[in-house]
Amino acid sequence: MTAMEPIISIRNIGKQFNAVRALDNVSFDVLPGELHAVMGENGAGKSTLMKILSGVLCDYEGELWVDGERRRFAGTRDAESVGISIIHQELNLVEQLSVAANIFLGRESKNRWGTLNQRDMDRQAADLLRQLESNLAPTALVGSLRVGDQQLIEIAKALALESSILIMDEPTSALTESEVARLYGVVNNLRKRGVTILYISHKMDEVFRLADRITVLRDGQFVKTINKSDTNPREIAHMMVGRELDDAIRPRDNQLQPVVLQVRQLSLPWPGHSKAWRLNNVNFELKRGEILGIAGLMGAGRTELLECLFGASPLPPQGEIRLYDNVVRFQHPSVAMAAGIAMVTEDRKRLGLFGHMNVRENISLCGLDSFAKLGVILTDRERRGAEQQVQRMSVKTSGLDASIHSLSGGNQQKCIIARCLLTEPQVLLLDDPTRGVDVGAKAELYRLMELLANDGMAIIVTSSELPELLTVSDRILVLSEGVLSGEFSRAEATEEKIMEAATGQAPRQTA
Amino acid sequence: MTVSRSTVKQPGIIGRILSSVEAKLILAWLFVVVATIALDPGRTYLNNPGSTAELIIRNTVFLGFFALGSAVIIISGGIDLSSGSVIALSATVFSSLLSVIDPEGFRSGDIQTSVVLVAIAGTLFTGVMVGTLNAWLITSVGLPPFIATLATMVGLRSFGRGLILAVTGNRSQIDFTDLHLRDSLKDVTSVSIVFLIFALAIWFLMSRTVIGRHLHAMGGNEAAAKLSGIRTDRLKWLAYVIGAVSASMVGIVYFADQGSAKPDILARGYELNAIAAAVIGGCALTGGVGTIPGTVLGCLFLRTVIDAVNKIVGTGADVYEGMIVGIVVVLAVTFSQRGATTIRRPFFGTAIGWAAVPVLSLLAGLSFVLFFREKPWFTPTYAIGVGAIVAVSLAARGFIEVKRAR
Amino acid sequence: MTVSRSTVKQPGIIGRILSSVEAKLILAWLFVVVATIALDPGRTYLNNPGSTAELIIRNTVFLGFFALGSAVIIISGGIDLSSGSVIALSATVFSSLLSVIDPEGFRSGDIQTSVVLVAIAGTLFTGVMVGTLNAWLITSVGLPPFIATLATMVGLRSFGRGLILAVTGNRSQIDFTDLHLRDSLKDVTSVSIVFLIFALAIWFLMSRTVIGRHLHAMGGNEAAAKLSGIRTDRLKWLAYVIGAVSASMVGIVYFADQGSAKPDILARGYELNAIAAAVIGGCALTGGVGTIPGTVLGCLFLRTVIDAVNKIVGTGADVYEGMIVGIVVVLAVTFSQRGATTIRRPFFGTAIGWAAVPVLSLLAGLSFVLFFREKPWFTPTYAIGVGAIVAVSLAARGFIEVKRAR
Amino acid sequence: QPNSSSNPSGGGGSGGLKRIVLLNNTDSPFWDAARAGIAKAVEELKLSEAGFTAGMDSNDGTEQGQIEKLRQYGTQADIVAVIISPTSASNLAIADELKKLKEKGVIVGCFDSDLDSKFTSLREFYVGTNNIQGGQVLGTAAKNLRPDGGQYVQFVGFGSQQNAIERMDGFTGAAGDKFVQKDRRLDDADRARARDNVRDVIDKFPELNTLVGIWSYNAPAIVDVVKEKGVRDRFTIVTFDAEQLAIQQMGEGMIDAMVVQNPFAMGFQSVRYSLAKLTDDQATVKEMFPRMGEPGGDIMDTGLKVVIPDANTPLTPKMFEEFGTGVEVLRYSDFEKWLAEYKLTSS
Ligand SMILES: Nc1ncnc2c1ncn2[C@@H]1O[C@H](COP(=O)(O)OP(=O)(O)OP(=O)(O)O)[C@@H](O)[C@H]1O
Ligand SMILES: Nc1ncnc2c1ncn2[C@@H]1O[C@H](COP(=O)(O)OP(=O)(O)OP(=O)(O)O)[C@@H](O)[C@H]1O
Ligand SMILES: [Mg+2]
Ligand SMILES: [Mg+2]
Repeated sequence: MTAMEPIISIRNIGKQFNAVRALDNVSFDVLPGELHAVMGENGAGKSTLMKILSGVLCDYEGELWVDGERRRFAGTRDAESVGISIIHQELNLVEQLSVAANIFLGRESKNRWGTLNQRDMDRQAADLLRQLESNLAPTALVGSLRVGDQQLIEIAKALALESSILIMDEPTSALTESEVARLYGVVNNLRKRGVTILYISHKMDEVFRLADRITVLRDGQFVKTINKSDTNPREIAHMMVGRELDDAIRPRDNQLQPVVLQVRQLSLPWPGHSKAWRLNNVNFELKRGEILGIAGLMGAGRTELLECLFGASPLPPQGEIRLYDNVVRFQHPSVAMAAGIAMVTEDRKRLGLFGHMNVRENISLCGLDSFAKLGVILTDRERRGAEQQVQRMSVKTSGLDASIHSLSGGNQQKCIIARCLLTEPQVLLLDDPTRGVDVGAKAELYRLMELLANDGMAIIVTSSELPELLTVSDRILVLSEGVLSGEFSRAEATEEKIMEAATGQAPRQTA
Repeated sequence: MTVSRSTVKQPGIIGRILSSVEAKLILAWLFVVVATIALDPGRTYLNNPGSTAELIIRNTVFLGFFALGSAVIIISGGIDLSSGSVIALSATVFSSLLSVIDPEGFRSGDIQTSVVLVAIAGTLFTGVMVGTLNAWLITSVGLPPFIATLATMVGLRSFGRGLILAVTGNRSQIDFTDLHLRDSLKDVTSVSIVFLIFALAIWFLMSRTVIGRHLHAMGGNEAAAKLSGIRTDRLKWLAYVIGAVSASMVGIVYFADQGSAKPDILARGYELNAIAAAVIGGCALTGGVGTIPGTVLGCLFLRTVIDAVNKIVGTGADVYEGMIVGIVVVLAVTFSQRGATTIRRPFFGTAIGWAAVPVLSLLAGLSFVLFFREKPWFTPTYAIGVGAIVAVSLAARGFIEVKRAR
Repeated sequence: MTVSRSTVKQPGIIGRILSSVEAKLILAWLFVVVATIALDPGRTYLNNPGSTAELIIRNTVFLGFFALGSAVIIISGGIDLSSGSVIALSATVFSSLLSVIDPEGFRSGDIQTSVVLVAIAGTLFTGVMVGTLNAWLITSVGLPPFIATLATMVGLRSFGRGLILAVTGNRSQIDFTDLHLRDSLKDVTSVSIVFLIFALAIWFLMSRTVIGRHLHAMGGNEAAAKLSGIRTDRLKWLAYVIGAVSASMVGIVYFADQGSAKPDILARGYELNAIAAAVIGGCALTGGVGTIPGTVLGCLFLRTVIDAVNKIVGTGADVYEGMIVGIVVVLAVTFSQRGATTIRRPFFGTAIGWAAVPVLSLLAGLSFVLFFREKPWFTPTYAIGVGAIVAVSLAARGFIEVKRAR
Repeated sequence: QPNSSSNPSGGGGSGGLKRIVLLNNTDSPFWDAARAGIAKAVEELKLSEAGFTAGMDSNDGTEQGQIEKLRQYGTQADIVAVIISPTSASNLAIADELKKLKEKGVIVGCFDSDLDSKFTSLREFYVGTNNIQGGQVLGTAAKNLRPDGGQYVQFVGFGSQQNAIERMDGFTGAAGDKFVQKDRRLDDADRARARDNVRDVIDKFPELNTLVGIWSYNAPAIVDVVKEKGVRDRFTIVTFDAEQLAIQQMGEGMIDAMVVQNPFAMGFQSVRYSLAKLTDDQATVKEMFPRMGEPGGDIMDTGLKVVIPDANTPLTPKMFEEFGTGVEVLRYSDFEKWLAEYKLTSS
């Protein structure tokens, strides 16, 4: 393989964002037809490099050679013309337009008179979606779709280009196992066609399953390119973070602990849909100090379940929620927080971060009342409180007054958890807390959850990664289309059993 | 391994048509017309249907031109506060060009056609330049559209005033003395035909061409549009140029219609009418959403409501017009776009809802006094009664909402 | 994952202060003052510093009240187009209350203090009700703030006009007859002191209290604020009530200052001044960003510029005021907030930039004609020269930008 | 142009000259004639040689606008005379500011529209016409054009404006009991709206037979609509002021009577008086206001013209004799000559 001419040759590329050196003198080669994984912590510069490769960023140092020719793209069109397309890490869809319109955005097909040929686009879009084993209607409005489906559209959009080089920047972060499996199929087909793929992911198993070679970046610098067969996840993680990781969580015994939260016949109506219920007759209980994982496919209703518990559901749920034996009915998240429940949302950027505020303000927001006297914020107390949280969570930041955007994804997530913890909750709801978070930060988050649980906090966590759930949970509930379809203790849970329950193939095991 | 998925219930074709903003607007419009026929003491709609229709069409068409321009800008994610000033400036430029190029003909009221064509071209080109200026302020200088067009709104009107002083030698307006030309430029039929062509062209652009698709995309998600290789800066330029040129056309027509170009007051505040018409017609100020037929219907609806107020209230209609227009805008936007959000929020069953009940009741009672205090049958008891009835019914609705939420 | 590599260069404390919007505004303000001293042929700033200062302070303070209200609303992520109408309505309500509660005293020009206090309370309560109405339209009815306050803008002015007709028996204005009361209500010193207290209170609220922090948070990311347990609906209510009450205070002061309440024309279009002042003062229309001192400085700057235009241009200043205000708004917003955006975009080195060069040059040349055409030394050659110089320098800058981008 | 040295509103500073400022209520072509009068005075009376200049500032139609402008003048040391057409005669704040100017030694006068009687001590003189009388003259014209009376509607911009109130009340009083006012239509000075108002009332009141234009742009608005609908036969049209279009339309026989003021003289005489006072020219002062000091002696009536068509009109000068010498009845062609003499296109 090494004898081949590289299809992409990255030479001494550097990129400066104001004071941030995002990339520094990075050089490596990508060979034709290979699947080349790029790994690194949050903020290591992976996306920046890919944006340079795909013509999104045009202002950089160094050289880029594609197919043996030196290239300098002036825009995404230039990159597309030499056969490079990209699936961006962030969703970049126009919610007001249809699926087909999004897939062909910027490359609309025209008919004889130069006007839009919508029928042709709908047909092609349907073909592409079929390749992805998705039965989405090309005419559906993207805004009405779930995040996972939207990610599939992003993938379809890149496939539509039929390019020879495809960059995939964390394509699976919002997908669950079954969609990921479909994506693997697509990747295999592409590779059979000889497409070169640059693949970024924080999911180690995924990388080791798909990649031929792995390049590791750290702090904007190139560390190493290595054949998959010559390495192992442990070594890669070490290269990424520069130290050993330990993500095992010791089992705890919660049998004798009191029940904190009890959910009885919880249902959430879904007006205007062919299925009347988003959640249907969900029952479970949560004990003190327990970490309860919730598994399910995309759209199974995990997010809705947490939203119901937090008083944030768009419609009020039916059924009964008991907190310490008191029936509660939260009209607003503030009531839930006052009662001792806190939630970390799955969409960090849109629903979690306050981009215009600094680290201190982002952390202290929910605990302001305890830092205030008669409604007046006592600056010292706030600062001390935020400082404490930063230390407790070991948030890495240049200071309390740093912009929240200057933090890596994992550290942003820690700030949001810190914000929740300031309300001193008894129940913590974590909706996919490790989405897009690097291995190092993930391990720290696991450690944190363990500490909190050991201190008696009850935690419900969802995740799109089964291995993660299996690692952290004392118990795992499985949701399938809004119905509880399985419950497994830590000991009995396996990936296979959970997948069976999640796809509705197994009978319900417990009530 | 595909998961059977719950889909949104697709309503039938009739249901879809009926739930469109356009259909709702047509229904609302019919309602206003019927109400006017029923309530107008002068029965003008029945006695003078022709001239009433002409009046409404004229006003709709005049508003329509620049409302369409505003709609294009709103759909593409911007906003234009400068259109009223651009109308004033364009009327000034048009009249100035006429009087400067052919001073003789202008004075004697007999302007050559070639001069008229040059002046029209010059005025439309002024529109292009203004659009370029707006787009430059937004894309290159990086001002938010609201601020950029606020600045051109105050700046261009003042520029027009200075221009007219310079052209006339310190007079504040230019009068249109060529009766023949004036009549042909302001003729309702021909202006309506031009409008129809313009509206069809814009509709075609927005709904059938790649550019229109890209304008929608940019309005919905500018970053995504950019990453899809769309040249958003040029699109913005196009949108603001369309907006300014449409206002320039209105400037020419207004000069003819009013017989004078007086930039200090011409079309003052009209930008808000245009925005209101576009929003009533279904354009979302967040961008990406809206149709051209909807905007035209929005203009028709708004102008019909204003006409209805004049017909029904009669004396002092101007005093109450604002109130009624305000209420109608709220109702139109609320109900024509209510289907859009799946979840109906309570109107009164919340803290603010309860607080609004006395405010609305007081408003209703006082409005009753204002409207009817001079009727012979009027006593304050009635007004208190009306306020009380409103209060009770809103509160009842609030209770029902609270109950339903349980 | 060490951050040391990516630490942003922290400027020293002096650098930080100098890069704040407030400091830049103070510098810009000083520049305007010095320019006025240099260019004003009457040398008013030197000859009459006291009365000039009083004039500017009065205008700044009057604008400041409702600009602060607008700033609170803008920071919390909304916008308020209704403030001008609320001023008009409040002046009407205040005068109506005075004349209805104490008709004798009002006629004879000797109103009891208790009546005045009741009338003030009633007027401020009107503000509370208007704020509630706005907040209800936005939170419960679900209208975008622009549309909701556009509706109340047209509606409330009309309501005020109806009210004054009803109270006076078909007159369109109420005159203020109590000279003594009038003098004490409009006294610059006391109004300024009230303003200072009000501004300090709002500043304290916005920057030192939990509510202020929550308002900032909501303005920046409403969905996240809600999920952080912030009662966004109530906060919006508070913001719009502050906005409306501040306008109500101005209504009282204007009634006293102008000696009459005339809702059809009082404070027409003032809402845009307030928004412009807030934006010049550093408030971002996207919400979450902005300070109270900045807004006060924005008001001072805007009013000083208007004053400077009057001083320098002299007779006929009203014609050119708009142009200069427009240009100054653009410059102020561009440069005071330029540090905020990380990437400096080219002004002229893009397609639209090049297209803007002739437009700006033409504008410059024509403005030169408009300003100086009556000077004895004026010839058209000068104007062409100015246009050419502008064109060449802008194009040069464009070339440099293109070069630099390479 | 005669006004090249006058700098009435052309921007730029005043170059060390002391300023005489005339402040109007809201800009309209009416004031263009006054500007011409000012320019004429500047030239003829050689203001700059005496160290003065004169010009007109335009207000935005609001009291607030005038108050702010007056305050602005108060700060400016080069202003020596302020002559104002108050937006509201009884407005306390305007009176306050005029008083302050007076106390500073600035010459204060009124033109076109006078202050309320309780404030007349604030100004030294008034040059203009009586708007109530103007209304009465127009009402008299209407009465004589339609001896059987009928129904009329008055059109105006803002009903709250001083001159509007006076003109409308004067008209109503003089038109007599046979006339019924059906409506007063306000258009907020928006000319598109002015036309809509006319369209509306024509459709609405089938018995309507008289249309009254109160502000200058109302005349062309009325005529445009009447022409458009072809209903000239139905209506008697009487209007105030002479915009260029209105003059043209009268020539076409579309207006039955037009009451015209003399803004040219208002501008000219205001400047003339100010200059005389400033240069201590008692003779001119005496000539202009021979009864100065007596009640009413500080008022100079610039007169009204009633313009009537050249032929086919029942109106005769005799009908207006009751108003005295201040009211001059002119045939249309004579009026045009008068305009040409002063190089005016409107009045
Ligand atoms: N537009 C920008 N402006 C300023 N700084 C930026 C910008 N984009 C990225 N950065 C910074 O550059 C660095 C690299 O970011 P990049 O997005 O490439 O990281 P990444 O490796 O993709 O991380 P992740 O795994 O979280 O996606 C980060 O410190 C980031 O804050
Ligand atoms: N059909 C839909 N219409 C509107 N919103 C939806 C729809 N489906 C999902 N959502 C919302 O989109 C968000 C993200 O959806 P996501 O794909 O995560 O599915 P989910 O329902 O949250 O299921 P899970 O969390 O189990 O994957 C959720 O907040 C959900 O409420
Ligand atoms: Mg990335
Ligand atoms: Mg989810």
